[in-house]
Amino acid sequence: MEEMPEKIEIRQRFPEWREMLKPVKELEEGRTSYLSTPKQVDSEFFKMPFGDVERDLHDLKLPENWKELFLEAMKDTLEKNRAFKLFMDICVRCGACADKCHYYIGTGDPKNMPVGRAELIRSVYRRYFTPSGKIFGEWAGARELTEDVVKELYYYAYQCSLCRRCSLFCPYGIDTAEIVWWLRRILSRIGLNQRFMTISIEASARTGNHLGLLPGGMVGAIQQGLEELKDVTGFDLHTYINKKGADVLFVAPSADYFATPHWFVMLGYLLLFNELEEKYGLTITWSTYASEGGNFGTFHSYEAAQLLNSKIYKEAERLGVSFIIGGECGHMWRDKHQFINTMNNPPKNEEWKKFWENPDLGELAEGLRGIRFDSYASGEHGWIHILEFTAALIEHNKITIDKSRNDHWTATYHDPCNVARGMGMVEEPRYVLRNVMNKFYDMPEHTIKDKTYCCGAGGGMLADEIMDLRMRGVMPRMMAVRHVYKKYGVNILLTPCAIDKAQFPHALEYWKIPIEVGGPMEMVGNALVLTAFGEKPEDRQYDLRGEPLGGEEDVQ
Amino acid sequence: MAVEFKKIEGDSIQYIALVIILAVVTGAGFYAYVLDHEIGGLNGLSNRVPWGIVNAGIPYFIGLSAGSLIVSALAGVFNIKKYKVFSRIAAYMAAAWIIAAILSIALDIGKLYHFMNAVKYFNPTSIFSWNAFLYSSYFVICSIYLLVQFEEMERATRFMAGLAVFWAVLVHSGTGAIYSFMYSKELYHSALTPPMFIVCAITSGLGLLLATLYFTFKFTNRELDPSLIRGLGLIFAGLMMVLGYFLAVEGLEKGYIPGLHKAVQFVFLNPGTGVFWSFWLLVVFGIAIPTIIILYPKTGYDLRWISVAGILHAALVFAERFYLIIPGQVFPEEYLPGYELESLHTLEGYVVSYTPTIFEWLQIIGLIAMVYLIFVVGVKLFALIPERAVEEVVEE
Amino acid sequence: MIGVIFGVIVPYIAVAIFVAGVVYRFVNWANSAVPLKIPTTGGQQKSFPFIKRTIYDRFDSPYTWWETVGRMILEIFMFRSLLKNTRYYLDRASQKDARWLWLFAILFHYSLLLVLIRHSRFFLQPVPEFVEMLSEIEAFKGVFIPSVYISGLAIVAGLFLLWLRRIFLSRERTLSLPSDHFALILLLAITISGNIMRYFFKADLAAVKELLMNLMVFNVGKAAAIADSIEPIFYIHFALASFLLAYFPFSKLMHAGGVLFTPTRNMPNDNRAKRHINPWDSDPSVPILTKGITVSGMTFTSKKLDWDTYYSMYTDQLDEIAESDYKIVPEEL
Amino acid sequence: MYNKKYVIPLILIFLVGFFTPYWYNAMAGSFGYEPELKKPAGECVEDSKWMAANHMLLLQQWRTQAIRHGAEGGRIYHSFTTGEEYHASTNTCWSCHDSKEEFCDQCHDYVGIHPECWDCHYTPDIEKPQYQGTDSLSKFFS
Amino acid sequence: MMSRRKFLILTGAVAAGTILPTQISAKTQFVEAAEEIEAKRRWGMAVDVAKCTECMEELIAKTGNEKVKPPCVVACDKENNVPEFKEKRFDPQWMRIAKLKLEKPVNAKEFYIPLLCNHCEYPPCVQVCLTKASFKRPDGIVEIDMHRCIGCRYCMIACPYGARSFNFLDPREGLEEINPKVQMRTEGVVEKCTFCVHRVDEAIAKGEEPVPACVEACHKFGKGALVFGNVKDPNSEIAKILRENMPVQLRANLGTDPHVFYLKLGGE
Repeated sequence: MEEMPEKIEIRQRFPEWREMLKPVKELEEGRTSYLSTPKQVDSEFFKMPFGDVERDLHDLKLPENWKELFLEAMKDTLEKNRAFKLFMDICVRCGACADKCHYYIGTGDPKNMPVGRAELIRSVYRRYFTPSGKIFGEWAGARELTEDVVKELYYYAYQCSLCRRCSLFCPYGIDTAEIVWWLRRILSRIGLNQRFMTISIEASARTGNHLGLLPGGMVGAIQQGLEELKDVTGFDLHTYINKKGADVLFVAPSADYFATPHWFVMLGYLLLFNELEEKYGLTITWSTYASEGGNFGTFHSYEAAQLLNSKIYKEAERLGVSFIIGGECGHMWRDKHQFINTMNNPPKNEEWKKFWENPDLGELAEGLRGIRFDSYASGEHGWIHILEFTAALIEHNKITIDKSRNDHWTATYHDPCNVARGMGMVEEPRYVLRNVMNKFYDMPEHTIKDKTYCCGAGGGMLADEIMDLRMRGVMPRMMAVRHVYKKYGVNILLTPCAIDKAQFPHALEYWKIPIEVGGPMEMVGNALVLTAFGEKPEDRQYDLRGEPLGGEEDVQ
Repeated sequence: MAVEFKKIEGDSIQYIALVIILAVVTGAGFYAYVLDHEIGGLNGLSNRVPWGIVNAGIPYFIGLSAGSLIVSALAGVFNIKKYKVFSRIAAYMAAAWIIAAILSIALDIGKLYHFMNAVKYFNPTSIFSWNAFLYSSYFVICSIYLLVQFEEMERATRFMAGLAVFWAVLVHSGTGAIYSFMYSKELYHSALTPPMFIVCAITSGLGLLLATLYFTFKFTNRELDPSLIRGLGLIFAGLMMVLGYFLAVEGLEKGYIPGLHKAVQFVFLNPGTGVFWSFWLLVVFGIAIPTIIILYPKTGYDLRWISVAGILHAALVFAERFYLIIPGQVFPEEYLPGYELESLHTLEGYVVSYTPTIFEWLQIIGLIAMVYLIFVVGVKLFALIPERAVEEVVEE
Repeated sequence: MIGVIFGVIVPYIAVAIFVAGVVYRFVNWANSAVPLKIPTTGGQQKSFPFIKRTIYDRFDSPYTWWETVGRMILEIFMFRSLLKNTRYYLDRASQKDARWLWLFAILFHYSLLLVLIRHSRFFLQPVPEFVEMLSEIEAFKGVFIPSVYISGLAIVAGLFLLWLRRIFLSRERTLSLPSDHFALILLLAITISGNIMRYFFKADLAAVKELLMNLMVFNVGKAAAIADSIEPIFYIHFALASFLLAYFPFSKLMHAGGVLFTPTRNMPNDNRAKRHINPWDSDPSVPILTKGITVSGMTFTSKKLDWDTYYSMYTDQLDEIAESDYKIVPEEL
Repeated sequence: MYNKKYVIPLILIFLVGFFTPYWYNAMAGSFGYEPELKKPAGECVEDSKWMAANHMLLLQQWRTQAIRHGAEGGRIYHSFTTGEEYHASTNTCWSCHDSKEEFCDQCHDYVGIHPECWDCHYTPDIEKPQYQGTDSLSKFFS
Repeated sequence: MMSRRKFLILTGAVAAGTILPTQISAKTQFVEAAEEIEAKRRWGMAVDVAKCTECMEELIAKTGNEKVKPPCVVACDKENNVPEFKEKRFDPQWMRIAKLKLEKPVNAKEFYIPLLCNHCEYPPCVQVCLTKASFKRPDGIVEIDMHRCIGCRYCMIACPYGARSFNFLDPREGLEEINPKVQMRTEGVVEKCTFCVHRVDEAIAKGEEPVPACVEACHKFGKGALVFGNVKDPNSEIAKILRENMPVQLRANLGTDPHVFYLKLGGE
């Protein structure tokens, strides 16, 4: 891992407009993502143009006709995506978005303002696609496309976590995430890709998940989870994988199989699934083929996103499930909510069709009758978030909860950006948390729900080489956490997002806030009483982290 | 840790219903005004009693505003830290009430679209002219005071608090002077009126604020420490007694002058008129009963009772305004001492009756609804209400 | 001569450019595809019935057509997104509501609307009653002679406030391009010249209306005659306004129309109920990358990702799973 | 073109909105309408072209003069154009322009302006009988 | 020529632009020492109560109407376009007759006096007017500038003589005849007696002695109880009358110094 930055000094610069049009001279260490090398990009599973060239940022080794390629790709983008074209045209540079970007707040770099970031490509657009830019040049805010400019575009396109916070505040809804996403696609056409992202995409295309976990490894991971659960609960639990004829396909981000604190969430899933199967007979299966909920393709390009998420509906169809439950992940839900059913054809198997004619869980397991999905979902999509699902179970009293088991936790909840702004799921997690624990407090209002701050590592920014940028970007979020930490004594930060869970432990350590990170499903797992196995509320002695239950003093 | 102010969510059915109801009532008030002016003569006024209750709204709303502001400034000027929790609500209400007062003038005057003349041609000998300036500057001061509070500028807040209190006193004395300097009406002319106005302003503003605070905290499910309210309640009760004292002195002085015996008898002892009832209801229900409620230990610590006292007093201060403005007009002046005079062609020389019509009441109620509409919308838009109002919040 | 050039020729050209330009921009935007349904959701989505969804959520995260229309209307008439604006205080590491920009923007845009409505009296005969009423109300009819129109002054104030922002706030200064200043200066010049004409150097309004009425019916000869009789001061205002009209479709001022097209706002958040079809990938049974993309004459094709390929790669492990009947149980220790 | 369902109506609305004057004036049948002023009986106090743009200032001067100064000084106006003296009163205007409808209203209606002068001031168009001085009271008292 | 016209344009424009009262420019341009001319005069009115009572008694006896309007009142109404409304509380009346009775003797005699604006030397209405719409001319006439009046009715409260009426209703509806020489009023402004200022100005311009309508009618159809004139001119009739009698002012104790004087209270 890259060294954590020693000290962060936020130096705000306000150059004049002419300066803003000139490409930056120095790409700062700790903010520059590594370029892909042939090894990752030229994989047969993720074939990208010009991936066979050894390049680095000092020597881009662009193809000879790179300028034409770039402009051609840009023209293609303008035709293929109205958002991109419109956002090139209608920005009035009012500045409302400026201090909404966590990277701008953290770095003070004017080109990190969402508008500044968009202007980088907008200036090229003006030069080559508008008459005024062609005639007035610099005075119309236009600039020539040079290698330095391309370098700069790469540099800043990979300093955006696609969190869409700027879009929320823009009076025209200009979504810098959309601009950056398509810009990254254009850059990939001349061979510039970020290393961290392409590695993951390639791995996911090949094995089904970003970690490159093979089927056996995945089984082993889940098996270990079941063993840990036996220690905690004393019951022999089980789960299914690749099982044809199961009712539900469950898809989680692959980090849940290994990483901490994701792991405890995994235990939470398993407890819930066992309880449901034992009590109601609802069978839920995992899949090794569709083993990744996350989709790093959504950080790269439309095509890459489609490549990765094409597997899941196919697997659902092959296994003959009725619907799909998705796990705790942030950008996965931007993808699974807004992209997947446009990019793919939904499953056509009989079970699926039949279920969605009357989407009542009672059709699958009689005891669950009454939980219906048709108020917001249809067979054209078929995905339910695990927290929505849990909220419905709690609302209909289908599971038994012992809140007091979470009394040693005082929690706050971080809304993942994509879940809040790309899906609109803000109340369900809170509903679940209020029902599974006694001490839950929200952060200040401008930092939660739709206005939530990014963790600073989304959108491909989880790469280790940009640790400085990550620690800066997470600063506003950490300040909000510190506020509730001081005010309510919060000792765990819950978030249903795999990237958050990977970023926050570092960030909390860096910003010196001594609290834990977890996911809401961990809290559900703690509080869930396995009544079907004959468990009594007082039976559980340890929580999923193996710490003894009973009183706050143990934790303090 | 400092007091934390927080906006309300404002998404419940009740909230939206409240906003709609208040908006409808406000609209009805303005519609009553339009009808009154389009059709003409729907009010109870006459050439003898040209100032009615819409005019009484001016001192009443100014009073509520000044009183509210003085509470708000308690924290800043007198450095009573524990009342800082209320300073934003109170200052915001003060600004809202002053809008109502200015609108009250606007609804009252006959040629609304001429009102810019008051700015264009300033008459230094006219108290009203000064007040027009004072009211608008007072609104500006209130707004700046609120703004520096929102920006958490400590020193500026204290300075503005001081300035605002000074201005509130000035504005209210000025308003009192409008009525008390009128030497042509025997029953108006009294040097006691301006100071009484200030006392009355604080009590009415405070009384209504107490109730507003109670209901606001109750409906937003926030914690409100009764001991804080109790402290304000005691100030409230004390000043109500001072007000009673002023009223007594003024009435007795008037009653001592033989030339005014008839008028005084008419005002205080003639149960057939609204003037009589406005005075005695004020004394009994507006001063005596609220004071007892606050001072009686069983009710004086109960927020519900305190708000009842506050509302009672604030409502009946309107009667006080009625009592202040109307008698001087309905009772005929003596043109030639010793002679009885009756006009053949107008109402001069007669005791004229003035009964406010529903259209006038609607205008006043509409303005009150408007203030609460501003308030209810304001607590959603601005961070006005503290998350919790308890004494130790500040001491930490 | 001035009259003929600026009173007849220039306005005809300007109007032609304006109309053609705006239509061209609309068509041009509409010619681009909307590949994905990507609303920015600012509130709670439509979900289970027991999840409370407030009135604000309906507009911030619309589910139905009507809710989406409501969102657009609030956006266009209330500048709702700007109203949500916050400011980040680096020194306090916290953020607060910042509504000044909203206030200035509302002040300017609504004044502009009023000013435009008032100007319609020069084009409409008879003058509609509501136009007269509006003018009388905002001028406090009778207070000043000639009437002082509040919107005419407010628009100048609003423009100055917006411009001062760009000049004095360092962040806004950094991101303002010459064209941003230019648009504001142009509008200021138009509004100020209009005010000067109204209050100081008067022009004969009846003649102005006669000119416009003749221009409208292409009565060029008569229009030219009238145009020459109007005071030159009028042509400063008129020529600048004509220029603005011609400049409008090709500048950022087109945000007025563009806001209607913005995909993050004008789409309902009903992805899970209704499938959105990507027009350039309408049958996505095979991912584009598997079909291959062509760049610079070379085609790049990724390997197929279907189950059979996958099975063939990891046959042993998958068979092992099948042997255990697809069930995972804890290992016996 | 995509989203024809929305874009085409939008373009139509824009065109209809922008060309409002056309259909509005067509419906009112007022294309190319111009006001026709009744020829006044005499010469105006000032140059008529100047008056067209500035008469409100002149009248405003007159009204302030007449009310606030009265007597000799206030009511006498020296014309710039003719150099003659005029009595500052609306009645002076009425001596040449004897119809409000055919003169004043023509332009005022044309540009949509309604001065409130006539709320109080007498116009020649008034319908009620005119008062003939104290002598006419003899019918009540004799 | 041109420069003067430009001057008018500019002064008008500046006045509108900077919200300065326009009379500044007016003074400099038109009125050459108008104040000096007028300051020589101070208008006042004297009422002979005995004659007035006589006239009223006769009139009441003749018509049998207790509330009959004598010639002066009718003339005032017609001359000044004072409207007539059924509802008394809204009915503006510039001049009206009041019945006066001493409280003391058991069967005191009733007298009649006209009440009208007293054109005080120190008018309270001018003192309190928010917009300087009520003003006192140098010649002592207290007038209302209807263009400025905002209808706040503060002057009505301040007036010790109840001389002012408010236009609650559109005054045109209460008019049967119109005197084109005097402008009408509009709804929402205050009005009162002006000593027939238009007649005064006209007479002065012609070099004649001004006579208000009420005085004219009083002499024509009544007993000649009203006398109008310049109290500063020692030779005027009113000066003579005031010298020879002991006039009474209404509410003199307020110090407003009214200029309507009542003579011979209690008869000859």
